Parts: sequence; structure tokens; C-alpha cells
Amino acid sequence: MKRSNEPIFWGLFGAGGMVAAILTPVCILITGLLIPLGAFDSNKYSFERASFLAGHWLGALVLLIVISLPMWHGMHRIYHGLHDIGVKTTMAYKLVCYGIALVVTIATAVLLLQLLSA
Amino acid sequence: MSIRQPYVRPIKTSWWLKNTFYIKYMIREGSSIATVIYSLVLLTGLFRLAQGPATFANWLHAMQSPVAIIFHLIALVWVLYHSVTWFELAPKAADIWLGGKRLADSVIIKAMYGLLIVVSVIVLAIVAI
Amino acid sequence: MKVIQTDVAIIGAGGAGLRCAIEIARSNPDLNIALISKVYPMRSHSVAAEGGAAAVVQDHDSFDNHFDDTVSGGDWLCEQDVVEEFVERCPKELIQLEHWGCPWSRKPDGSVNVRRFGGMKIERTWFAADKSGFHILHTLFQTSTQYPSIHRFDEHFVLDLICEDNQVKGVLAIDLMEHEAKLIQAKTVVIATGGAGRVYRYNTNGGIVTGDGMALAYRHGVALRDMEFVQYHPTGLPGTGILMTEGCRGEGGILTNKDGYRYLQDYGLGPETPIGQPKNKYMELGPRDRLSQSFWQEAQKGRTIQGPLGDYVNLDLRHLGEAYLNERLPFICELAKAYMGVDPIKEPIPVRPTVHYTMGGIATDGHCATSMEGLFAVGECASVGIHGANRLGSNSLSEIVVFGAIAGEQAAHYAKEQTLGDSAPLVAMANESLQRALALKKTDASEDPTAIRNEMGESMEAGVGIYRTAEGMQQSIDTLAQLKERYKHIKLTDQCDVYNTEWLYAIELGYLLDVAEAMAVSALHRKESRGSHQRIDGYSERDDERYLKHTLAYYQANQAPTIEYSSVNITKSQPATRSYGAAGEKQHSHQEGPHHD
Amino acid sequence: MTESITLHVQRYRPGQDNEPVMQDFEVPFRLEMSLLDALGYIKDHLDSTLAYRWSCRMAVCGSCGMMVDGTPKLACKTFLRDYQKSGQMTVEPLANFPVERDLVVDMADFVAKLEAVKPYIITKTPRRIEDGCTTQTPAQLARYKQFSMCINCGLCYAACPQYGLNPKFTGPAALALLHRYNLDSRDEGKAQRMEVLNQEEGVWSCTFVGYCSQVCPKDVDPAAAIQLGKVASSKDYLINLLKPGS
Ligand SMILES: Cc1cc2nc3c(=O)[nH]c(=O)nc-3n(C[C@H](O)[C@H](O)[C@H](O)COP(=O)(O)OP(=O)(O)OC[C@H]3O[C@@H](n4cnc5c(N)ncnc54)[C@H](O)[C@@H]3O)c2cc1C
Ligand code: SF4
Ligand code: F3S
Ligand code: FES
Repeated sequence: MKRSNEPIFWGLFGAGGMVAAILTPVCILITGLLIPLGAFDSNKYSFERASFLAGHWLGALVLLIVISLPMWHGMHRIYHGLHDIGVKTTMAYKLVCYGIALVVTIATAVLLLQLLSA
Repeated sequence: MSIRQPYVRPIKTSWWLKNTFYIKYMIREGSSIATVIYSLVLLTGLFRLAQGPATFANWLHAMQSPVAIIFHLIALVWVLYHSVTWFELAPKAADIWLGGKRLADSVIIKAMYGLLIVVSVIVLAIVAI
Repeated sequence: MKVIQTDVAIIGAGGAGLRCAIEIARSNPDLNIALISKVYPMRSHSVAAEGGAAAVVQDHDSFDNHFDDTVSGGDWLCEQDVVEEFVERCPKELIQLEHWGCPWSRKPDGSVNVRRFGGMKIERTWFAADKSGFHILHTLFQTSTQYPSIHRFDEHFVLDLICEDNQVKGVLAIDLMEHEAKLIQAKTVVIATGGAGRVYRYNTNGGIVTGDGMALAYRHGVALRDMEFVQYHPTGLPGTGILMTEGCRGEGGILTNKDGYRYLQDYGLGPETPIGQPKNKYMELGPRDRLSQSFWQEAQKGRTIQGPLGDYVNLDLRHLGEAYLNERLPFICELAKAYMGVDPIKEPIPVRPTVHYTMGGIATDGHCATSMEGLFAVGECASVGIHGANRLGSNSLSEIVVFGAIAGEQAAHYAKEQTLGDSAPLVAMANESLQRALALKKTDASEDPTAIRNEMGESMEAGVGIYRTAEGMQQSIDTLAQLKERYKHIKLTDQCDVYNTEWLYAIELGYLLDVAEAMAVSALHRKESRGSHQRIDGYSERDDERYLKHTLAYYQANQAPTIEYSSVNITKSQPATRSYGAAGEKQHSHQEGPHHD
Repeated sequence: MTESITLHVQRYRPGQDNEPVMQDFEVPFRLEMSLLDALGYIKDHLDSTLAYRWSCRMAVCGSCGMMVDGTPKLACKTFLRDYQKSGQMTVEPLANFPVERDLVVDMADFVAKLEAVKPYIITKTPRRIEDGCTTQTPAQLARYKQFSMCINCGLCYAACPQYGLNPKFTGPAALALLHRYNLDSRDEGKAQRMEVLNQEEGVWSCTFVGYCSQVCPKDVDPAAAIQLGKVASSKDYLINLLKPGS
């Protein structure tokens, strides 16, 4: 009997789901609505402050979590969702879906490292 | 020869429109679209940030466009729907027993709502200071 | 015709059939077993049993006590040597079920819990909440799946036994889905087809409980024994007949009439025990025959409650409280709510006596062997001799596992000594039999099988019910004879052979009619009152001189069965007055000196 | 109160119908009447050729599953009174199973799946009758009790779109049964059952739609059993990764 490798993806999916449920809403509220609509003093949202936050190890960690984990979560659901709407999901689909999540994760990490060392 | 002719009912792509439970499931799963796009938006922001103040300002400006605002509004509602369903379902994957009794789902659910509120307030506070 | 050769063929995959199959498979893995059932095993009616199974476990209990309760409960019509072996094997079998995973309810220390049951002196009914039969059946089914030598024939309906010179050679079965007939040639055959409650109109039985195996053996010359003893359970829901387990009363439920009066004290079951303090063999914990008879008496006096679905009395559980009810009787609460619209936590449940169990059945010796070579019978379809004239609740779930194992041992032993003969003559016989069964499909006839079924049920209810008279019984016999005649001309219209239930029900109806006739004729011949057979036409007393005997009904084609009698094996308990409540206690102490329980 | 109710019943008779067709029946209405009673009325008085499975009529044998207005239900526990308002109900065979005849579906695959999860107590050394019952406290019993309540009615399979999309999926009831034995304090066979659980067609075909638990007439909550199965399978996966030489 063949063992599924699903546990890896399910683990990331679960972690991402938790982040998406607890942390993402407030993040969307802040970055997507409050800031663009000018609810904060625009000074606070200067380049300097953003760089400072992303440049601090704690801020970087939070950003990595907020960007990459929900990505794994989302791509996992999209992959299975394709199957739900009748797509015959082959290995290629799996590689593409989780591949995107992996690329985003790596890109985020690289950028953050860049900012950290800057 | 068998006299049986089992009839296999085909499953249409639109099967999930058949009842509200399935529709809700699809909405729940669909929230991943918002999640994924939002992650990409943030990633772009990070990228812009790394490129310097001018590009970052551009990004900030783009975030003010009506399309962006509308997307974030929808995303917020959709992701909150994800939160609600997540909290509702998560206790099923937990099997915590205290003194011969299973920890009630409602306790876990309440705890998670609590967490959502606490985390949101903290983040808002940090950002607002 | 497809021929399948096997060592043992078991008809019926209820509790008895499954236990039998497992016994053979684990002790003789080299023997092939064909386990045939007209429904998937877990649909068998053992699944509906609620209350529990009896076996001595408590230190202050003893095999003798269980023996005494069973024999006196059966009004001394039990085979005492068989009862003796039975009570000794009960604990072993229930422990075996425990090892196989049965979720018996437990005491806080982790040992098995027991509850009170009607007619039992000491609590010894093992239970799995109020789904005991369900858990036993599923445990047995699931356990059976680990044995590769058990070949199941699910949804295969047995049409006939194939016999030669009073020796059974196989079974004719038809695959319901394929409509393909199969001759299952076997060295030995075990019948485990369950009861025949569907002979009556209102009963606690499932639709599949149609006496098939009884009729099959009977038609081939094996006697049906003690068929007049049909148990009415005192607490079925009006209308549907759905059972409210005796466990309700075991846990302390009470029965009241329209005045809110606990009427059982008027019928030799008193004095009244305080509410919430049930006492074994008193009041509500009397045996089923007595309780059902008391209901009838109350109805005569106009003290039952009139409802749209017939008279009823109240089964009151309210004083047990919500938490206790949810723990001990959750299924009862669910059933009462769904089928009666009554929440037992808040209201009493309307109940009335309903046909429940056939004490009689295919006559066997104490080890399940019938008078036909190679043919065994076990479970509710058999009369192995432990229930006598009235079965005690919780003895039959024990019966199906105890005798299921015994039948397995015996059948395996027998099969090992035999060889399979030439199948050609058997195929010819099977083909003939199949043609007879298929000939029922006539579209040009006129009789409606539904009408026949309903008239049979009503006639049995009227003539062979809780109280009986010669006139009433004769009327039922006459009606049955007419119905059997009409049955020959039933009209069947279904042209599609895949899962043709119209034809299936028609064959079952044929089985039912034969079994009903055996019941009615056996009843008419027993000119006394004993256990569940109560006459009010001058034979209201037990008559040990003439009727301390088993009735044997022998099938006669196209006419009423002939009746013979056989002796009852009495070893250590001489017939005495059967009394409960205070009278029972007095009698008991009189016989054995003071008791301390 | 309506005097009668209309039942739209799906018929399919191989050899006669090329595909399922609907047939309407007018059935007299009584307050306590179940759908099973109504089908009985049809069979007895209107059309004796209608085929459906039933037996206990008290929601415990698991025979009478069917789709009622698109929802999987037990006919014997579905009451006409709940459909009185619309005056009609649509009755079809259980979804996701091949239809053999009228309301009768092919259950063979379902039963085979139940058997495949090794649904029996496995011990390293057999227990002996002489040693009596195993000790199991009410708390240990409570751990698995809920998952032992399944009547094998198949409603959850009709509810699960993943089973519909991929019939190889072991499915909710069988996985709940597997979990029931894994949780039993008397059992030592977890490792063997893990193999079934760990497959793609084991717990991993479930996307937690959750409708299985919603329709289950016995509150078995197979969805919970499966999620716990995923947790167990993930742990097993990790341990297997860390195990040297694997
Ligand atoms: C509602 C109810 C509650 C009860 N509660 C209790 C209780 O609490 N305690 C107790 O001790 N007893 C109780 N009983 C009695 C007890 O449950 C039954 O006597 C016992 O379960 C019968 O088991 P069995 O194996 O003999 O038959 P069943 O379980 O009825 O099995 C019969 C088998 O035979 C098969 N079969 C029948 N005819 C054919 C055919 N023609 N071809 C192929 N297969 C066929 C069926 O498919 C089935 O598999 C109760 C009974 C009822 C009805
Ligand atoms: S889990 Fe529930 S719905 Fe599924 S088969 Fe078992 S009882 Fe039926
Ligand atoms: S509906 Fe199906 S997808 Fe999972 S939670 Fe239930 S098995
Ligand atoms: S008839 Fe048994 S579950 Fe409905």
C-alpha cells in the first residue's frame, strides 16, 4: 500500500489556515483599508518606518509567516478545489500549485534577508 | 450473463450548486483565492520596499486605487468567513480529554475567537503607536 | 445452475449465524463456510435488541439462580439439562464478546456493569447502553471479517433445502441482485434465520423476520416445537409496535393505568415497590407474559387509556432524570421522540403489548441437531429447549452466542466426517424447486398478496393472541386454510428480475402462512394455560399431568399439521406454582429456607 | 391539514428503463407516518413493483437510506409531517452509489471498504476466556464509543462529494470504524490499520467538506474521525521519516 506524502502539505495547510484565520484579517484591514484610506498619520507609513519594521528580525519573521504560510494554505485548497470542479489533477498540477507556494516563500525570505542586512 | 445494468449517475461540474452546504463549502474553499492574492500583494509591497522609497511610494499609491480597496474589502469579508469556518471545524481535529470527558468544541471555538480578537488588538496597537 | 461446494452452509447471518461461522472458522480454518443471508449481516434483526444479555457475574449470584429463574420463567417447559449447560456457558460467551470488542457498559472500576431485567432474581443482564443487540451484531460481523474461510453470500435468499433420504445435502439460494440461482452443496447445513414475529400484524420485529428457516425445515419433515408459545412484549409503541426495552423497567420505569395507578399490584406482582427502587421479580420486573396479561385485564376493566392507535398504558421514566436517561436509555429517548412525539424526560411513554418473540421453533436436541441428518438449527428459529413457555428477557441474546458456538462446534465435527457426493441429482432437485418458486410469478391470477398478509396478521392477533379460546383459535385455523388456498392464486406483476421484492415478499408470505398454521394448530391442541399460552375457555389452569410436554407440529401438504408430543427433561427443578412479587418470595423461602439477598 | 402528499419517486428497472425516470404517487397523509410507511403504502396499494430496502423501521438496521429532496436520509426516520407544507417530496436512491433498481443501490463496494479497515480487535497474544473481561473504564469506553455507533447506512457516502468524485476513497464510515478500533484500549492493531489510513485513498482524499457528519443519523461524526486520522497519519509520517533506514 502506498503511503501518501500529503502530511507535509497538510501540515503547512493547517499552519497557514490558522494564520489566515487569526492574523490575516487584521493585516488586510491595516494594509488594505486603513492605510490606503488614510486612517493613520501618513508619516507613520513612510518608507523609513516600513523598512524599520521589515528590517527588524521580529518584523521579518511576522512578515514571512503572514505571507508564506497562507500561501501554502491557499494553494493546497486551490489544488484540491480544481479536483472538486472536475479537473483531473495530475502530478503536474500538484507541482505547479505547491511550486508557486514554494517560490513565494523563497522570494519572501530572500527579500527579507536583503532588508535585514540593509 | 448478468441481468444487472447498474446506472451510474454522472457527477456534473456544478454538483456543488445542489445544496447550501456544498455552496458554503465552496465559498469556504474559495477564500483561499483571496488569501493567495493578498499574499502576493504583500510580497509585491516587500519587493517595492526593497527597491527603495520611490517605488515603495508607488506601491502605497496603487493600494489606494478603487480596485485595490474593493479587493481588500472583499478579501477581508472572505477571510473572516474563513476564520469562522476554521474555528468551527478545528475542534474536530483536536481530541483533548480532561478527567474522562472530551473538551467541548465550544470551549475551543471560544478560545480561538478570543485569540483572534487579542491578536488583532495587539497588532492594531503596535501599528497605531 | 451454478454449483458451489462447501463444507458448512449457514443460512442466516444474524447473531446466531455469525457466531456459528466464527466458531467454525477459528477452530477449523480448513473448513469452508458459506454464510448466506437475505440481507447484509448487520441488517439482521438481532440489531434491534436493546436491553441486554444475561450471564451470571456477580459474586452473590449463581448458576443455580439463573437456572431457577429461567426454568420457572418458562413455566417448567424447559429442557433442564440444556438450561444447565446454557447458564454455565453464558458468562464465557459474553466475555468472548468483550474480547472481540463489544462495548459493554462499565462500572467506574472498569468491570462490566449489569442491569435488572424482568423475571430475573439478581441483576445479571449485561448491556451496551440500550443498543446491546446492535453492538453484539456489529462486533460479531466485524470480527467475522478476519476469517478468510467465511465466504459470505450477502443478499442471497434461500428458497429451499436440498435433501435426500432425510439427510440435508445443500441449499438452494438466489442472488437477489442477479436473480441467479445457486446450489450451495454442503456437508452440513445450519439454519439460523431468526424468528417469525411478522406472522402477527403488530410486532416489534423487522420486515425480514418471516420465519423462513422454520418453514423450510418444517416442509421437509422436521417438527416445529412449542409453536403456540408466542411472546407479547408488554411495552411496544402503539401503532408501530416499536419496542421500549424491558431495560426501561429494569432501570426503574413504572407502568400506570389511566388513573395513574400502578395496576400490576392487582395481578399478583405486588406489593407496590417504591418509585425509584425497583425490586427484582416484583411489579414492573415481573415476567413478560404476566405483564401483558395484566394489560389485557386492565383493558377489560376499562382502565387503560384510549388512543387513536389503540389502548395503551403509560411507561413512566420521568423520575429517572435527564442525565441518567441519556446515559442508560438514549435510544429509547430517541425512538419515543421520533415515533411517538413524546420526550420521556418530560412525559410518560404510551405503550401496549406487542408480539415480540417465538419461544418455539425447529425442534433440536440440546446441541442444535435436528431430526434430519446433517441439519442443525440455532437462534430464535430453533427450539433448543431453554425458553419453555415464556422466555425471560435477555436470555435470547445469550442464547444466540452460546448456541451459535455450540452449533458451530457440532457442524464442524459433523462436516469433517462427511464427503460431498455427486452434485448432479441435487442440481436436478434444486431446479425443480426453483421452478416451483418461479411459478409464483403469475400475472393472470387475481389474489392480492398484501390482503392475504394483512388478513393473516389480523386473524392471528384475534385468535392466537394474549388470551385464547377454542373458538377463536379454530377461526384462525380456518382463516389460515382459506388464505393458503388463496395464496396459490396470487397475482404478481413485477417483470423486472433485478431485486424483485414483490416476488421475494410473496415467497416469505408462503413461509409465514405455514408457520402461522403451526402456531394456531399447536395452540388449539394445548388444553391448558402455561406461560404465554393462556386460555379463558375453561382451561385457565396449568395441567402438568397432561401437558407437561412439548408440542410437535408436523407439516402435511395441503392440510393442517399433525400434532404429537414429547416429554420434557426435568432434572432438578420440579414444577411448582409460578409466582412473583411477595407470593414468589414466600414460596421461595418456603422451598429453600431463608435467603439473604 | 393536507389529506395527501405527492411523492416523486425515481424508478429504474433494468431491461425496461434505459435511465432513471420519475413516477408520482399520491399517498394519504397521517401525522405519525414515516416515508418508509408511505413507500409501504405505495407497494401495498399503488404499485407493487417498487423496490427499496428496509427492515427494522426503527433507525437501527441501516437498510433504508435514500435521497429525500436531495438530502440523504433514513426513510424510516423521515416523517411526512415535515414535508406537509410543500405537499410533496422527491425520493431518489442514495447519491454516489450505482443504482441497481428503483431505490436500491449497489452497496458491495461500501461493505468491502468497511471490511478493509481491519475492524476487529487485534492483540499481540490472544486473550483467554479464563482471564475474564478486560478492564475498560467508562472514560476509556467514552473515547471510542461515539465512533462505534455507526449503523452502516451509507448516508455519509451519499453526502460526501469526494467519494462521488473518486469512488476509491475509503470514505467516512469506514474511516470512522477504523478510528473506533484504533481508539479502543483493548486493541493493539493500530500499526496494521495505519497502512490503510496513510494512503492517498485513506484519510487524504477527504477535504473536510463535513457534510458526512451533518447527515449522519447516529451522530457518529465521521468527519471528526477523519481529521483525527489525519493527525495520526501525519505523526506516523514524521516518525517514519525520522526512523533510521527507512
Ligand atoms: C426489538 C427487539 C428487541 C429485543 N431485545 C432483546 C434483548 O434485550 N435481550 C435479548 O436477549 N433478546 C432480545 N430480543 C430477541 C433477540 O434479539 C433475538 O431473538 C435474536 O437476536 C435472534 O437472533 P438470530 O440470530 O436467531 O436471528 P436474526 O438476527 O433475526 O437473524 C436472522 C438471519 O437470517 C437471515 N435469513 C432469514 N431468512 C432467510 C432466507 N430465507 N434466506 C437467507 N437468509 C435468511 C437474515 O437475513 C438474518 O441474517 C429482541 C428482539 C427484538 C425484536
Ligand atoms: S457514519 Fe453515520 S451516516 Fe455514515 S454509515 Fe455510519 S451511521 Fe450512516
Ligand atoms: S463529507 Fe467527505 S470530504 Fe471528508 S469530511 Fe466528510 S468525508
Ligand atoms: S428500516 Fe432499518 S434503518 Fe430504516
